[in-house]
Amino acid sequence: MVNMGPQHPSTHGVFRMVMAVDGEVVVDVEPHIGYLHRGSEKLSENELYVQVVTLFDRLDYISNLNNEMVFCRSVEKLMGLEIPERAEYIRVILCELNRVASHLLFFGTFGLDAGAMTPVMYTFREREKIQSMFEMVTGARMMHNYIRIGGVKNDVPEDFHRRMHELIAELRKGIDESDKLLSFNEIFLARTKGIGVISADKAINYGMTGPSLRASGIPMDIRKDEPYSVYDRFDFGIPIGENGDCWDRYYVRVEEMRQSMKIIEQALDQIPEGSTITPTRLVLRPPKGEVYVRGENPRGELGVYLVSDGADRPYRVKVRPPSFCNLMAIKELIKGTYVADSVVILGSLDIVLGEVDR
Amino acid sequence: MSLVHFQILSAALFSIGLYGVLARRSAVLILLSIELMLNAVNINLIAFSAYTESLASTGQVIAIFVITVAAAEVGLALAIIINLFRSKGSVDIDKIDVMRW
Amino acid sequence: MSLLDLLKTISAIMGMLTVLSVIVLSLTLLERKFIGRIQMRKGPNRVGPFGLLQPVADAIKLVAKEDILPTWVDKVIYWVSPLVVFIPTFMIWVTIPVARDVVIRNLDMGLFYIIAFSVLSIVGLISAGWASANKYAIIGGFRAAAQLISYEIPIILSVLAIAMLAGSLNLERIVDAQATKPYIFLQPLGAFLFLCGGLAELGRTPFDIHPAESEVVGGPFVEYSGAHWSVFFLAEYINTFAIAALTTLLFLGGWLFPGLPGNVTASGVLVFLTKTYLVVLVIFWFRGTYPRLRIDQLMSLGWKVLVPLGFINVVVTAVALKTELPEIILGLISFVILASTFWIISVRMRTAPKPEYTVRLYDPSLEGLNAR
Amino acid sequence: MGSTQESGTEGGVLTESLVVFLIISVVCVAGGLGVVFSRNVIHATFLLLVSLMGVAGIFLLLLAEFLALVQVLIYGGAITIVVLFVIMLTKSDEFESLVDNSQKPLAFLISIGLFVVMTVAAIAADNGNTVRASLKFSDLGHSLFTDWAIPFEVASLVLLVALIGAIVISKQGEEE
Repeated sequence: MVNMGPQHPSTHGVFRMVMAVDGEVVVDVEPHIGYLHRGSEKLSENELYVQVVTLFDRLDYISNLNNEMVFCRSVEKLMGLEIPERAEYIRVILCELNRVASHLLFFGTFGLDAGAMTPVMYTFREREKIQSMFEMVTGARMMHNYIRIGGVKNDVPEDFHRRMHELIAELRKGIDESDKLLSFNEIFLARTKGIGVISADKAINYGMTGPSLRASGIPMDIRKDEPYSVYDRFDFGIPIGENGDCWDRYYVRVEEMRQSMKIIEQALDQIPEGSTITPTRLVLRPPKGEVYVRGENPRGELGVYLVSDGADRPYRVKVRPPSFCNLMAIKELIKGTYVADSVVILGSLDIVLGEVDR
Repeated sequence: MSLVHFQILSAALFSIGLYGVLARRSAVLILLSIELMLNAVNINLIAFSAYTESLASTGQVIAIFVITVAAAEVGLALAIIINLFRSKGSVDIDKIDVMRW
Repeated sequence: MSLLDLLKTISAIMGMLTVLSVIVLSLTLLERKFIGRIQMRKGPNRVGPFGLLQPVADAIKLVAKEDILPTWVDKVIYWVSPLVVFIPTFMIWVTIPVARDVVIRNLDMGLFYIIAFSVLSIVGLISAGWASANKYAIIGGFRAAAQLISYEIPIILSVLAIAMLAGSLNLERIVDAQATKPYIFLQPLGAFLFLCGGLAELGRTPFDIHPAESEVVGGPFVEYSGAHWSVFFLAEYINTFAIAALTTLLFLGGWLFPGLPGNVTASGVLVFLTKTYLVVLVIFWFRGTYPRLRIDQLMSLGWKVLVPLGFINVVVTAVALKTELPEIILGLISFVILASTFWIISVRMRTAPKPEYTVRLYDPSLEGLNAR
Repeated sequence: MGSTQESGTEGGVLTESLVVFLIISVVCVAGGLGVVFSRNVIHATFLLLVSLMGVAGIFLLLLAEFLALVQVLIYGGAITIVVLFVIMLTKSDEFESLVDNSQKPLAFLISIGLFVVMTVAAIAADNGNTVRASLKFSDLGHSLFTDWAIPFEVASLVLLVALIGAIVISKQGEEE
């Protein structure tokens, strides 16, 4: 019986697994969550709509902008609000950039889980560039509160295009470099190929979404299936894996970064001039009703179920967090593997505890 | 320092080992005591070979064989102990003195 | 043994301890700087010029740190274990020559002595793991024991082949035998086995399974802190240096270098240290680039690849010596075996279809959208 | 354990080496007593290791360097660790309170008696034999592979059989 966590370097936050081990083999595992519970959903019911956006920043603290976007879209849908095109493009660009940043973080920590200490330095260097880009645009490195109901907070700086193109070029180089360093390393392959395999059916039954599901060979991506915002105007592919093992889950994300950059480049070319926000009142009172809006987060489908009773605060906000649903498969995945594998498997699911525990 | 010193030391170690074999209950501890006795024998062997010109290599070679056999014996004995533990849930010699179970 | 001899021995041992400590300090700095460079960082650069005093600051911090004694530990074993690990690592330096006659005592059975004593430190690791009364520590201790015992065998086998070539276990004579050709040219396979086994003995990447931070959080050392942890740390780095030194002595010709006088102590020491530090850099380089193996993969690599290779190596060497094959052919055979091993491993690792196709792009325009 | 071995190699003058001998003997016997009286199995194993390292020192005093190293390698490196493995696998902590059985007094008497008998016999037979023959490492190897070649092969066969047997026995238990 080994207790891994809540404070353990490989649990990516305060996650706790109680594993029953026989020698080095894990015979049973019991995940314990809730160490980071902050009552975000309940808190939302007591905040103005514009304030709730800041709470969503703190859900999945690696992909803040994606969260903001989903919540704003849900309110906009409820109110029937039209958003300026320029704002949509800015949103898409920043969200995709955020996706790249999130996957870069995954890349590094996954390497660390497998015992390689260098990739994390490489990817953090790239991620740092993205963070400073965010800082330039939104004014904050992580908790941006940039995407607002009705658009985005402000327009992008003047030299945004030039700097974005530079950044993309640098990122391309950096990702290729890290990819070369880790992806086809024999030891890395041995550690991840065929480990933690989950079949497509099982993955669906567990409610997995995002890269973890696509690694099992199912091309489900909300950006394609149910195109929101302006995603239908871009030409991009969905990387899918074949075996549903750790390596596939890893490499799907690497490929996804490349696709995201492709989207960003197209968006930069297409972006129109114009205003960036539809003016709304500070205290929003959406009409009575309920909506469910979902968006493709770096980790999978983030769904927001919003109920309004016509007041200035939401009646109920229910979040469907991708990490939480992906984490459900952990018991199935880890049972029967080695202790060392359990770390890699947990890493390959790429969970963020802020989102799991809310 | 003469031969008799080594013999007394050897006798002491041997007696200690014997006591351990007779008085201990855990199979592992008995095994450890047997190792002590084997080493007492080795001391004697090497001491005699060192003090006797004509036996110079013989004692040492036999000691090598003793160590070999000791290693083999430990491996086998421990395998038996593990097997015993699996089937009986105990390594207490006094509990497994029945011939069949 | 007169009093003077005793004093001499003691002063030699103290001198060796000092020199080794300085070497360890230099190694820690070197490792951090080197890996920093690999990772495009600067490494320590605040304490002293270019961070040169960083190891000293680290040492002071370690000694001044509180030594935590967890409640459930077995106190005696817990305190003794670091020493059990440290003493053998220190004792093998008694017979490692740095240059001709620069050695405390040149034993005829030098190599055997080194192997026998390096095994002892395993006991220290497993007892440290057990005494810590911590599950991670126990797992780490077990891993250490299994790993270190297994990898002792390839090391012994590769050393055996060297001893057969040189006709001696005396390290000085082994170096002398390499006057015209370092053994790495005759025994590339042996050198690979030795370095591989050595890395596993040290518990360094890619074989750092017992202290694996992401799994067992430091393994046997998880509960240790302060001065006692620093003893483990010291032992690890002395061992690293010892393996590098042995690689230098056994395969790279020790203090000999073409064109330099082998009998002059100063140049000998210089050549030896240069070679050894280069090997150490290679070891650090592995750490910077490789992930970690899993314990069962490590064991199967050890028993299914390295041990048979070791036997093949010994047999090939014996046959070559008996039939008096030209040395170049021995080297070629050894190299071919090594290369084919690498080839087989890399092929087996990539039995999966070409990696480019494993993750393919899904284009929804070709198939129905919700194909599931 | 280390320093005693180092000084042991010096053994030339009788009185000094006698002192060294006494020190090592005390280590050996104390370790041995610890093995049979310790209440903790793990402690007993470590004390056995101490005792056996002392025996290695004795071998050095007897100028059998090769055997001393073999002793360190086999007992220190292999046997102790295997024993520790088994102890931890069989969770023998349950024996802390009942390590000794009812034969204790009798066993004590027998051991003391045996020790007295052997000591008396040794002293009685002592003919002041002080000729000390040292053996060269290469001579040992030579005689091992010529005069003793067949026993040597038999011994290696024994080891192999024991190895296979150990694997088979422990595998059998697993299947049940």
